[in-house]
Amino acid sequence: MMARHSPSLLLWIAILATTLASAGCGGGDASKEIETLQSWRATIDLAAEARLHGWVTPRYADQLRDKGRKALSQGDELTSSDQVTPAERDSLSIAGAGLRAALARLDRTGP
Amino acid sequence: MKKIAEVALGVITGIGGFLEVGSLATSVQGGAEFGFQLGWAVLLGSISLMVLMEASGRLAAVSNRTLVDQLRERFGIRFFLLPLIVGFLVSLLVLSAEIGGVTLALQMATGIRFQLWALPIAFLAWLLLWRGTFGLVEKGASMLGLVSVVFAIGAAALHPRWTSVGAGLLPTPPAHDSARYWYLAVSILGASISPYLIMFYSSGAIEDGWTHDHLGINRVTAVLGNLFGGGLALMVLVVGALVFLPRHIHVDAYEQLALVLTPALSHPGFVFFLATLGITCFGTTLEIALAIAYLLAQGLGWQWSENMRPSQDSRFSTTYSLVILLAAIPILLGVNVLGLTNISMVLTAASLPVTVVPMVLLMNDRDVMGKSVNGVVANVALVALAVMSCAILLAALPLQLLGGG
Amino acid sequence: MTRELRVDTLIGRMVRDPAGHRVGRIRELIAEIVGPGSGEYVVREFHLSTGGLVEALGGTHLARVLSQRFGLRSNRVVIGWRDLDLSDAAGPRLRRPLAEVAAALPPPGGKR
Amino acid sequence: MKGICLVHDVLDVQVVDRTRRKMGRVDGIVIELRDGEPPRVAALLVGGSVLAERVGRWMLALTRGVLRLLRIEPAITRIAFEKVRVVGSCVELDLDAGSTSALRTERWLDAHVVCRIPGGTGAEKK
Repeated sequence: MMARHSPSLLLWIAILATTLASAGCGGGDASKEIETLQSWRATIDLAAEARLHGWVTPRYADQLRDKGRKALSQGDELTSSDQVTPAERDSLSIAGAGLRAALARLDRTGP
Repeated sequence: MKKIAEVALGVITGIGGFLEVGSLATSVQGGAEFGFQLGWAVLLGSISLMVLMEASGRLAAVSNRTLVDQLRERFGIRFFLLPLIVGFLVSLLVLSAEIGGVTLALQMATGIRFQLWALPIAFLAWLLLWRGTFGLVEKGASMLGLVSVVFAIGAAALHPRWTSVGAGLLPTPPAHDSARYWYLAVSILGASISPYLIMFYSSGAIEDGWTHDHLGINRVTAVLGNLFGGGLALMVLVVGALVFLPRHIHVDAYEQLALVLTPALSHPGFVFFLATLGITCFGTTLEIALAIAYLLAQGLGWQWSENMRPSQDSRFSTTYSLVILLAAIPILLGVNVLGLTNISMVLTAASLPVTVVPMVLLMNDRDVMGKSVNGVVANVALVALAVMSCAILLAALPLQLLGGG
Repeated sequence: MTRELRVDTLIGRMVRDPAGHRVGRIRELIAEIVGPGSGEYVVREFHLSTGGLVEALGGTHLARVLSQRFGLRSNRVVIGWRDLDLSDAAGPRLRRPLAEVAAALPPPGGKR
Repeated sequence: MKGICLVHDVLDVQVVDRTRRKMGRVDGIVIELRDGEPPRVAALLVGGSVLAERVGRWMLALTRGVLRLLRIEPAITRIAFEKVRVVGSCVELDLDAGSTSALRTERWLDAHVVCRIPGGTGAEKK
């Protein structure tokens, strides 16, 4: 009786574990955060360029700006926490400054 | 000429939507992080889907029963429970992600938060299913889905080195982040080879009354349609590779995706991206909602047809109505749609064995298939696919842990 | 005296011979019409097999395809209705030793 | 039809009535044991709780629990085997689905839900 349920049981466990694992997978280490900040800086730069040429709507640029700011505040949070080494903190600050500058450039493209 | 047009129409409509939330997101992610290197996963995905669609269409045309019918009849309820539950849950997740895709397209276009679009979109989808016919869903979804050709135009405008694109079609080991590489490969495979598509396709063969005479059309549709769909997904990957990779943009949010066509096509690139995302996800929403209702109705022997009035198959029509509502709830609650998309694609890939392995047996069964049993080529392909799907199932959990973040 | 029994719950039950040895699990019941046009069907044969999990999942059919394709061994035993004692549905038994039962029947294989 | 394989050809197969209306699948088969005579194929069963019982005791308990919660009597439709006209890609019966309880849920949903929503009833969609 048990043997017949085992394939479905196994799959269930796999699905459950995968879901749980993905929920628990939050990242959080500094190098990953730096990459994220740099990625968002590039995104905001591209958005500023697109905005300048009128490729995208202001409404859409606002949404990207919000997402960029969210990424920045998450980066800042990690930078000011005591989970990072001083060297990591420096790199994080530089990456954060890059994103902040990009956001400012996007702001200057106007509404 | 008229004949060619007919076949072309058949190919286009037979396959349903070409791109959807999963293939858009995973292909851009693949291109952004690994350039053209993951092109093979797109190719392998479309060849796999080609094999499965051809087989399930042939099964339906020859035996006059859908894949789901056969799974229940041949393997009994104890086994059938597995594809039933797994297929239901995974398709429900994908359905949710598709609704998320439509609502995000609307958010980016209007500035109104995507959560607020969840119920209106669910209602519209439900209304179309309630009032429309199978032909409307099938043809509407595919015809409007042709808007995704914009990715081919975008890719061409960026002048990629086509030899490099071609080189990516052969699998090579990654130079960095191998866990992420294989995770994205599995996601791309999951986005291409969806069980709901196979259920939808084989039910469509019954809805459209296929017989032995349709075996040729079935083959042409499966081959050409998937080459076309796979080709478009590859173009998405190419655009992602040329626009996001040099800028080191990793995709963390759907909002980033809408920039991907702007360097190549400027403002139309933005508009057509949103149109592609919104329309293809909406078309797929209709198809998955139907596929889930087909799965339940066929598995349990209820009356079913999208061409009947809801009152004639009330269990079937109630099922798709409830399913759409259920899938809209996570979006209403503001779930992270990109995360939902990625997890659904990996789970889709992991769920493949429950459909593919029994198919190997069905397609070789003379009681079911008569003279149309699998030949050597189809068998080698199907068995290889079954083995691959089992390997993916085993790898999915470790990859999600190591490469999903 | 008559008694009703569910075929669907009988499937997969282990049949033992009079000495208590395992013979195989019930996988199939063959019914035949009593007289032309009567509409009444009776069970003539029970098909047992010794195959394991694969058969349990897929029924006899899957096992047959598998054994054809990959040469897996799966022994089939055909038991006539007279030889199977179903008075205890949870533990069906042969009324005679397997050797006598098998000799009394044509060889299996003519399923259709 | 001469010899039929009850498991392979009948169990789990789609059941249709004489107008080919789908009324469920063969979820169970009842045979009647008789002294000195071969067991008679008595009836086909259609119904969720029959199905649940085959899956396992846990599923039966779960189904019963849910039904009790919803205050629904479990419906098992018993169809005398004499009513079977053809065994093929479907099990075709010589009766009207409406004369059995197989479509109880379908009719309830139709009367209480579907009929009250515009577009639910009427002729074929066009």
